[in-house]
Amino acid sequence: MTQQMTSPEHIEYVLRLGDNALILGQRLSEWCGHAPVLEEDMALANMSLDLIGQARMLLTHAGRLEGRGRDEDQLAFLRTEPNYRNLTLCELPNQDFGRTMVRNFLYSSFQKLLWERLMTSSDAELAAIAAKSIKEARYHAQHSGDWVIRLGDGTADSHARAQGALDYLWPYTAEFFATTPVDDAVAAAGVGPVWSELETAWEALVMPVLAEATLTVPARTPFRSYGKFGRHSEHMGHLLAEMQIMQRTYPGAQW
Amino acid sequence: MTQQMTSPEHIEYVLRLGDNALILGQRLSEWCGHAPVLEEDMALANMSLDLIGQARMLLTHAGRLEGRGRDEDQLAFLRTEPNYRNLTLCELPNQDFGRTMVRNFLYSSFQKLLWERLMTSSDAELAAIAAKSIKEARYHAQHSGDWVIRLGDGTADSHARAQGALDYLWPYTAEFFATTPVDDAVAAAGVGPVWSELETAWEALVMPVLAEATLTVPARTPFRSYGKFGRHSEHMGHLLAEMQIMQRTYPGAQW
Amino acid sequence: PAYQAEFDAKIDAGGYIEAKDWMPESYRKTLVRQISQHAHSEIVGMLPEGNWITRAPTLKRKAILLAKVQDEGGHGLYLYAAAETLGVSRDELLDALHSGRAKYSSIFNYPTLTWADIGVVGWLVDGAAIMNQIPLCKCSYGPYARAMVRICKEESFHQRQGYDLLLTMMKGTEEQRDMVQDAVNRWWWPSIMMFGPHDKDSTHSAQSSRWGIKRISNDDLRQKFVDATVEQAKVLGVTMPDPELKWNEARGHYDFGAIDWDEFWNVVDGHGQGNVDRLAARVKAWDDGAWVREAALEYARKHDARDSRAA
Amino acid sequence: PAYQAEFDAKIDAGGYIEAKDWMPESYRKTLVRQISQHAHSEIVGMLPEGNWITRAPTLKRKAILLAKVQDEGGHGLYLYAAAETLGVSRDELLDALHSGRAKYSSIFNYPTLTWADIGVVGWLVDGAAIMNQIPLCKCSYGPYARAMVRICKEESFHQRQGYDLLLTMMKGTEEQRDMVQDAVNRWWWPSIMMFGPHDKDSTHSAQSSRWGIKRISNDDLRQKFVDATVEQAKVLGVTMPDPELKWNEARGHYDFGAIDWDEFWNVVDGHGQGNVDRLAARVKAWDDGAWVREAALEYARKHDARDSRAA
Repeated sequence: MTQQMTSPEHIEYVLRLGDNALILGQRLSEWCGHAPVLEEDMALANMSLDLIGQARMLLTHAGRLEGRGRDEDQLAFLRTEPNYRNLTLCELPNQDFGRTMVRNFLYSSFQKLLWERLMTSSDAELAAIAAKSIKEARYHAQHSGDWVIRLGDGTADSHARAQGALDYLWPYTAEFFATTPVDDAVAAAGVGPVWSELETAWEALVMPVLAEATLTVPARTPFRSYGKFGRHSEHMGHLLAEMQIMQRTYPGAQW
Repeated sequence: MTQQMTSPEHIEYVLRLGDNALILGQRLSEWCGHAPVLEEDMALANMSLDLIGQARMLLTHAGRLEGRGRDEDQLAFLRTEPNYRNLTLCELPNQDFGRTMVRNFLYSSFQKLLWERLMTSSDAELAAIAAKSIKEARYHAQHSGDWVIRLGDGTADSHARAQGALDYLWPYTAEFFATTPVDDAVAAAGVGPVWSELETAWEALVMPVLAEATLTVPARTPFRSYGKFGRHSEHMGHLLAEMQIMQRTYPGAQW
Repeated sequence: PAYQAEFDAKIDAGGYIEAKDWMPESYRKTLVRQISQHAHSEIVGMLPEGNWITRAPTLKRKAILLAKVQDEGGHGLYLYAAAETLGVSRDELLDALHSGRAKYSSIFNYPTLTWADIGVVGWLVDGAAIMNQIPLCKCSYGPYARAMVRICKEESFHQRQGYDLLLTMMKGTEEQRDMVQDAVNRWWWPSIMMFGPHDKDSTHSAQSSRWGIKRISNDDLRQKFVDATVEQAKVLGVTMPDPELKWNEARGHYDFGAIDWDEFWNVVDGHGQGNVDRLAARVKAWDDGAWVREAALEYARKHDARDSRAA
Repeated sequence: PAYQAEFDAKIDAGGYIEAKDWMPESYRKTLVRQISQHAHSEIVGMLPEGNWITRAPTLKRKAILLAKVQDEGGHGLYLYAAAETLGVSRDELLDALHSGRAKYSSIFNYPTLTWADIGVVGWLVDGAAIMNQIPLCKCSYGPYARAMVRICKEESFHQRQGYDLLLTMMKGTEEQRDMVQDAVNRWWWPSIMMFGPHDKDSTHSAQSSRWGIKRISNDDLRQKFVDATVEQAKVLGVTMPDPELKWNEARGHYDFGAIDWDEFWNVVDGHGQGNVDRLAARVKAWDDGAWVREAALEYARKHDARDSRAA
């Protein structure tokens, strides 16, 4: 299993990808049975399922790269908060359907670019995961983008809610592109792109949709979030308490 | 420590008292920083604190009666759901301030009667706890009763909310008075009253206040809840996940 | 009357009535009631299982549960679509649900208290549902029959997954086995009540049977379910909470104890706070989503308008 | 002018100005701003600590934390009452907070991420607050000074409890010690920023000092805090995240590294999502509670009316 290219940075990079999928998948699963229309109940469950599926592959792969015998569930359920490497954006509460869709759009647009690049990863397993995941990311970006447009260019109320969601979430997207030595090392090994390189392409994807949605893109502020560095928001602990409780309560049990 | 009178029923009876205080105390603590006025932020924190204080004494006592070396924290944080013996009413979500106050009123009126009777318990420790706790229960009943009246006899909106809260909560009060062999055994040993005996006195306490609040008392239905028998509502598991997470994650650590 | 004769003949020949065909008003009404009740059950049924998605103990089980709940949403969709062929809109049907006029299967008012409940719901509740539904795959109304074929296929997959979950737990620790037994104790009686009142107390059966909407009697289906399930319980290593349950050699069936119909009717009549909570959750989802539905309509209206101006 | 002279004389003699006394408008305004900002800080400050009440690891710690957060509410009450003696209502002040016009201490915009944060907030944040507040116990405005006496007493109790929590954790497992160190790393710099800009960059200090509202300079208080806290850190066994921190024999003080004032102003100016979340939580509590406040007013109105009719 590609042992020759394994480095701590490589492992962390894969974990970060896995944690994004895991944590956003967890959030989306909270919608189950509570969406505005039945079709969206199914779409949200479906997207959650795609992300949990990605998380399973990625965490399994990270565990193998790590070589300490941790499987997908040990990684998903038995780490403490600072060891999760997901983007802060993924852990924020769903709030309403508008915020959920704007987040999905901002995130899956980014993910689409990432998987595209990762399809040519020197890590063959990661490349295979990317080839599968890119189709899902495309669908997520399409689905959420359609909603961003409908909500932004819908009623006055939906416009205000969509704009509020964008204002709230936008500052967290700076974290996508924050530079880190992990990315440099991984890029040097041909494993994956430096995320900061994707900023222009990402803006080229999201700006036209936000414009069509008649939404105003907020100015960048100095605010920075640090989830991918292991420093999360106050929301993360509550999410983990719920997600981890079974594995924490029954250590070692098989389910 | 009153070893001669200890029986499984005695232990369960004390646990039930402790769990009521623990679980309602936990619920009330969720209000912290979110109440309608600052005075109520403080009152809710204060009532939560009283209940957590009662829980500490009662669970410590239950642990001693049990004689298996479990302290208040092991009992509070390391049991599984069916081993908690609180009334279902205590674990229901707070919902709005109205439901929180109606619940506090229904519960603390009952608690007042219970502590009165327990002051003469043959279990000297329990009698001492009752002597301290009755003052708190009186204050809780007074405070929440005042709010029930103000909300019930306030605006049309507040009346509707208070009535909705009463309609929702009332069916759960039947559980207060459900008969159980535990009570019979405990009463026979002079430890405490059979709870079903308190129904008339409880109604005499709550009915005049509900009438003054211009609220309509719902008819009794065949619905029964079973929290005190260890069968809880769907809400309990979520409450426990949050409450237990630290002890579950760091077993054996000192804090 | 000519229409009626044609309809009767088609029914008697075991043929399918289609949406465009003439049908008696009472047939239409009965079908709308039955199909919508079934649809409502699917979407309310997402709630007790949804309650455990965020706490599923492994990622694999989380994925399986998500997929299952998603399937239930899908069943709701097919069934609302089948009901719509009879001239009622999904919104009207949902309004009847939200206002409490329409019923759904009261089994979903029971709470899911532990992870084992997820397995037991799959095994017993889906198991009973399949038993009820298989005959409907051949029911006289075409759109309903076709929806049921698809649903039954998925339900039996869910049942096997539930059973597999329980098998895994039964091979685990004593705590896990106790959890399974406790869940079986809570769900067994409600499951066998899913077949409805005894035949002698059942109101709709004769007419429904004539129409091929209800081909096998409540008691026969219940017996079939008990017979099949008790054998599965043995393999699993759990016991049903019924001391009177035992094989009757003469009948060639399992005998079982008397059903507590008071409990059944209490739950059906909504004297359960489960009913209040489930309905409140559905109503809240619907109300919270109103602005989204309005936005979608308004967007479509605006863009249709623009498109026609452009044309 | 006669009033002004009398006021100045009282200030110079170290006496107290009371609510009924004449005072310059700018004195009144400065006090309202300072007291209300302090009051807002107390109630916003309930949120980061409130975040951990439901997850406190022991019942004893849960009770201590509840009592502490309750005390903070109490401080808010004393302070709003002190501000009210200057002719503004609590509702006006809260409106200024909710609309974003009024400030509160930006330290409370930082998240509490682990249980160790609860200890570190007590030790460092309350410690810095006390250092800032002790001089105010002798400030020239009587109602404010008296509120501060009571507050300082309780704050130093909280600080000791926070320190005790950390001592317990430092005696625990390596994981617990790491948690404490991580919390110290995150809170150290924000804590020393609590003393505000350097004296040379501070705008209000001269006038405030003349009025006895601000008796010791930002930099002096900060130095005092650093000197005291570094010694406590040694006992605890944690290190501050500042490589330049070291004892300066000549000065008789600890030297420390340069403060990142960009970070400070970003947080003060609300370029932190912490600010957005905290304010949203307060506004939501206030809006959700509107019906309760209205009900209480309406009840009082009705019953006053009834009482006067009866009289």
